[in-house]
Amino acid sequence: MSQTVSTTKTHPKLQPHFYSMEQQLEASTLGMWVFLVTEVMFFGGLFMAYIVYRNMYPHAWVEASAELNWRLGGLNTLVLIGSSLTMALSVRAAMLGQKKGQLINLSLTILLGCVFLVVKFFEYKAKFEHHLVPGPDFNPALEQGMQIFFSLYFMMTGIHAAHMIIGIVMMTIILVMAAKDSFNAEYYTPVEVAGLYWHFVDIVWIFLFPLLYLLGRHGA
Amino acid sequence: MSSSLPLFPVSASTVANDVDMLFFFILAVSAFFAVLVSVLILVFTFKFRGKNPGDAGADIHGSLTLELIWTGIPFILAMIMFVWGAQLFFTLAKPPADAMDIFVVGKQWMWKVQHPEGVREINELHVPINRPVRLTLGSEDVIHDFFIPAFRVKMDVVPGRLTTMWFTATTVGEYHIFCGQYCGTKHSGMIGTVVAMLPEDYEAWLAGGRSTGSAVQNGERLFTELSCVTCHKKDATGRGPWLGGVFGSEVLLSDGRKVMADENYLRESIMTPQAKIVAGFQPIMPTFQGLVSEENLLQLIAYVKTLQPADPAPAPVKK
Amino acid sequence: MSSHHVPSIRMYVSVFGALLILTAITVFAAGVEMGALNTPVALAIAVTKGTLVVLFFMGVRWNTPLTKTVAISGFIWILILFAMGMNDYLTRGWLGVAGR
Amino acid sequence: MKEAAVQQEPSYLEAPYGLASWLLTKDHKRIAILYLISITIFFAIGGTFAAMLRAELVTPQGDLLTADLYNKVFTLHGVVMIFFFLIPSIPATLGNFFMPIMIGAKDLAFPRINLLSWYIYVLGAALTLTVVMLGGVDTGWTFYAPYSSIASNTNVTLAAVGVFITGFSSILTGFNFIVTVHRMRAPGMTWFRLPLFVWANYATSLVMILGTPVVAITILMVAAERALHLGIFDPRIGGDPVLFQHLFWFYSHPAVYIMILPGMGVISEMVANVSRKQIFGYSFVAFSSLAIAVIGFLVWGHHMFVTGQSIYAGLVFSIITMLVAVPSAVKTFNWTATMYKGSISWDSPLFWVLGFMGLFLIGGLTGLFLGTMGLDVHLHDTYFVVAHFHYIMVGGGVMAFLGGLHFYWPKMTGRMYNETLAKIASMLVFFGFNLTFFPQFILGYMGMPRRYHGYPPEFQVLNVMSTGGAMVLGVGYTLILLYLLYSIIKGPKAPMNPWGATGLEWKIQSPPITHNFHETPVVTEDAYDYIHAPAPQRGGEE
Repeated sequence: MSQTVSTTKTHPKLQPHFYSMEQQLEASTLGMWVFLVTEVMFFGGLFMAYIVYRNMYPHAWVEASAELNWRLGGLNTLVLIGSSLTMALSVRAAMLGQKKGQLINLSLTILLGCVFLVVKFFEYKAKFEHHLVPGPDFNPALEQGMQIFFSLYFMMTGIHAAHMIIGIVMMTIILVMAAKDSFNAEYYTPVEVAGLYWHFVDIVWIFLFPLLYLLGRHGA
Repeated sequence: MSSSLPLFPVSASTVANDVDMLFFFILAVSAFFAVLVSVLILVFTFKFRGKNPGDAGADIHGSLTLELIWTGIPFILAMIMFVWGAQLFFTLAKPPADAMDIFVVGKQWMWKVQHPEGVREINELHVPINRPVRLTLGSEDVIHDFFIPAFRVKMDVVPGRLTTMWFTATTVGEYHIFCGQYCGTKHSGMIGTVVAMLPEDYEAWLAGGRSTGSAVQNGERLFTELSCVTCHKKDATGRGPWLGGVFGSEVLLSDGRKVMADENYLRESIMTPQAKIVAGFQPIMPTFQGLVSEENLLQLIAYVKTLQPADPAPAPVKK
Repeated sequence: MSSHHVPSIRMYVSVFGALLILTAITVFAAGVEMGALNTPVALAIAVTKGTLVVLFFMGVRWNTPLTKTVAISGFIWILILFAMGMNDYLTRGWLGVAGR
Repeated sequence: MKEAAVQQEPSYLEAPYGLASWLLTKDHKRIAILYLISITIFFAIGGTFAAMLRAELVTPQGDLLTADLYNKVFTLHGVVMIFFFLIPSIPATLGNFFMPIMIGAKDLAFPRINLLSWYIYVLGAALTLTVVMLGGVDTGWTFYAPYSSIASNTNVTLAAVGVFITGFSSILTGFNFIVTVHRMRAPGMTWFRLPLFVWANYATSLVMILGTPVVAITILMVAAERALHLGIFDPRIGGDPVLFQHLFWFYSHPAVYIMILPGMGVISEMVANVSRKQIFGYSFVAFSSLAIAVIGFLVWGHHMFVTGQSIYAGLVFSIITMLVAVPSAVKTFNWTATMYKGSISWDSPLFWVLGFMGLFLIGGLTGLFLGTMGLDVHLHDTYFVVAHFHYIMVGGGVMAFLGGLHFYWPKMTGRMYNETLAKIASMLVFFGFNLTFFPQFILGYMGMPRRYHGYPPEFQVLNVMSTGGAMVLGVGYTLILLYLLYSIIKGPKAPMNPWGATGLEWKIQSPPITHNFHETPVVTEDAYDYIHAPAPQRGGEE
C-alpha cells in the first residue's frame, strides 16, 4: 500500500472515507473489475450449458445455428466494436478533460448501442414468425436438441441485451453528467467505470457471435 | 428387528458388510480425533485457567514441525479413506456379468417393476437370494431414487436416461425400498418392499404371477409394431444399421467419434436418433419421443440386446 | 500513477481496425470446412479479440498487477467450471454401465 | 485521561437520530445493525418452520401436517435459513461492522452499495414472504430440476426470483469487502497483521463473488423454463437434469464455506482472546481459509455420486473433497494448540468457543463419511446428511455467530449482558443441539431418507429424541434473545475493552463514533499481541 495519510488539498468529489482521489479511483476501478468477474461467472453458467448441449447434440446445433441470420449477427458485431471504440475515446477525452470529445463520443456510443438493439429486435421478430421460439409454438418437425439451442440462444442474447439496456441507461446518465461539467482531468471515475462495463458487454458478444451464429456456415 | 430401539440397520446383501467395514473404520478414526481434541481442550481449559484477569499466556507463535505433522497425518488418513471408498464404489457400480435383469420404472409416486419373464409388480420387488440382480432404472417424470438400506445400495432414477444398480441379497426377509430423492407430494409414500426369497420360492412365485409376456417378447412385438424392422434389417439392405451385437460394443459414428453402446446409447438412439449417427448411415430416423413409454423402451432395449450379429465375422459397426 | 496513462487516438483506431479484421477472418473461417478444427479456430479468434479489448480498450495493459490478477482470475474460474463439469459429461459411458 | 474525552463524542447510535437517518444511512455499522435485525427476524421465521417439522416427525404417520404442507415447510425452512439467515449472518453483520474497523478504515469502500445490498436483501425477502402468503413453494431449497421446472405446481417462479435477487445482495457485500481489504487498510496494516477474522471474510467474499452468479443464472434458467417455456433442463426435449445439479452445486457447495468460514474467523479471534495468547500458527490459519475457499470450488460433485454422474468425475471430486478436509483439520489443531499454556479466561466467550469446537469437530469429521464414495451411496439423501450439515452450519456457523455476537455485543451496543445467563444459554444450545441432531446420524445410517413426511415406525424413538432436543434448543435461543434485548435497555454500560482484547476495534470507544476513528490509526504491531494487551476492564457498571 502506497497511500499517504496527509492529503494536501481535498477535492470536492472526494468521499470522506477515502484518503485521496487516487485511492478513490483505484478502489472504484478495482471494484468494477471484481464486479466484472462476477459477470463472467454469471455468463459462465450459460456457456457451461452451451458446451454440454453442443457436445450432446452436435448435429442439431449446426442445423439450428443455420436458422440464425449470421449477417445480422455480424453487423451487430461491427456495431458493438465500433461502440467500444467510441467508448474508449470518450474515456480518453475525460482523462484529458476535453468536454466536447466526451459528449460526441458518448452520444455515438449510445447511438450504436441503440442500433444494436434495433437489429436484435428484428432478429427476434423473425424467430417468432418462423416458430423457432421454444414452447408450445415451437416447430415440432425440428430435430431433438434444436429447441435447447434456441432456449439457450434466447437466454444468452436476452441477458446480453438486458446488459446493453442497462449500459445505455448508464451512458445516458454519464452524458448528462458530462454535459453539466461534472468531470475533469482529476475526477472522471464514473466514466472510466462505466466504460469498463461497456467493454465487457462487448466482449461477451464477441464470444456469442461465433458460438451461436457461425456454426451453420460449415458442415451443414 | 425385535428390539424396540434399533440402532443399526440389518445387513442383507453381499456388499453390506463391506460398506459397514468402511463405516467402522472412518468411525474409529473420527472417534479418535474427536476424543483427542475434546480431551485436550478440556484439559487446557482447566489446567491453564488464568489466575488474574490480565495475565498473558505463554509467548508461543507456532511450530512448523507440528503444523507439518497435523497436515500430514490427516492427509494420509483421508487418502486411505478415499482409496478404500473408491474401490468399494467401483464394486457397487459395476454389476457382475451373470446378473439377472430386472427393470424398474419410477413415476410419481410408485415403483413399477418388471421381471425378465414378464411378471410385473408395483412397489414390491421379489428377488432370489445369492444371485446377483441388476436393476435398470428409468423415470417417467422427475428424478427419483431407488434406495434399499438393508442392501446399502441406492441410485438416482433420472428422467431422460437410464441408470443401473445391482446387489446380491444374502438373507431371506423383507426390507424397505425408499425413494431417496425428493419427488413431490407423496415422496415419503413412494416406498415399497424388497422380498428376498430362496431361489426355489422365487421360481414358484414367478410361476404364480400373471405374466404378460417376457420383456424380450414384448420388445420384439414393439420392434415390429413401431416398424423398426422396416429399416433395421439383418441382411444389410435396410436404411438403418443392423442392431445385432451392437450392445456392449464400441460404435463408430459419422463424425469420427466412437461411443460405447450401453443402455443409454440405445435409449438415446430411439429418443434422439439424430444425436449420434452411425458411420455410413443417413440421419433419417424419426424420434420416438412421446411414442414409447419408459417401460416399452426397456423392453425394446431388452430385445435389441438379444439380437445376434448378422454374420460370424464382426459387423462393420462393431469394433 | 500508471493508470493515468493516456494512450493516443491512433492506437485506439488501430486496435479497432484489428478487431474488424479479426471479425472478417472469423466469418470467413467459419465458411471453410475444417472438421473438428472449426470451433477451436473460432474460439482462438474470439479470445484474441477479447484480449485486445481487455488490454487496450479497458486499459489493463497500463493498470496495476492486482487488476491484471483479477481480470485473469475470472477467466480461470470459468475454466474450472467448464473443466470439472465436462469431466462428468466426457467420461460418461467409459465404464460401460448405464448411468455410471 | 484521553479516554474520558473520547467518551464525550456521540456514538454512531446517537448521531443523528430518527428512522430516516437509519434507513438512508451509509454507515457500515448502522447497516450491520439493520442486517442484524433482519436476519434475527428470519431466524425466528426459519426456526418456527423447523419447530413445525420436528413436531410433525414425532409420530410416524404424518398426522399433524398434510404431506403438501410438510413439503412446503421444509422448503421454506431451507430457503429462509440458508439464503436469508446463514449466508448474510456473520459477513453482513459482524463482518460489516468490524471488518473496516479492524483494518483501520472509516467505512467500506462503497458505502452506498453497502446500503443497496441491504435493500436488495429486503426486496428478495419481501418476495419470499409473498411466496409464503401465496401458498408456499415445495421444491426443497435445492430447486432440483425437472421437479422445479416442470412438475411442481407451487410458486416456484416467484421464489426463484426472490432467491435470484437476494444473491445480488450477497455479491455486493462480497465485492465491497474485497475492495475494502485491498484498498482501505490503514498505514502499517500489512496483510500479515490482519486479524484472522478479516482473512476469513476476505476468503468468504471470494466465494461470494465467484460462486453466487452461477447459482443466480441457474435459478433464473429454472424461472425461465417455467415462465417463458424455454427448456434447458427439460428431459422431454432432450435436456439433462443433472446439468442443473452441476450448476447448482458449483455455488451451493462453496456456499457452505460462506456459512462456516466467517465463523472460523470469529472463533480465531475469540480463541486468542480467551487464551490471552498469540494465535498458534497465524499464517497457517490464514492460508487455510484461502485454501478452503479455493479448493472448495473443486468438490461440488460429491453431492452427485449417485445421481448419474460419471464414476470418473466422481473419483476426482472425491479425492479433492478429502483434500479439503485437511485445512479444516489444521485450523482445529491450531485452535487447540493456542489454548496450550494460555491464561484461560472463564468468561462467557469461552463457553461459545468450546461449544463451537465440539460441534464443528463432529460436523467436520462426519463429512469424511460422506466424501467417501462407497459409503456415500448408502448415506446420500438420508438423515445422516441432514445431521452433518446442521452440525456444520448450525453447530459451527450459528454457534460462532452467537459467540461473536456475545463477544462484540459490548462494542456494538455499548451495553453488557448478564454473564451467568449467557453461560447457561450457551450450554442449553450445546446440549439441545446435540440431542436434536446426534440421533439423526443414527437414523441416517439406518436408512431414513430426508424430506420424509411419514416414516416406518422403527424410527420413532430417535425422532422423538430429536424433537425433544429441538425444544431445548428453542428455549436456549429464546433466552439469548431475551437477555440481549434486556441488556440494551437495562444493561450496564460497557467499557472500551471488556475482554482485554487486542485489535483496533478495542481501542476505540464503545459504541464507536460514526467515522470509527478520530485520527487514522497507524499500525505498528502484529495481531494478537497479548503479551502487551490491556487487562479486561470490568468497572463499567453504573
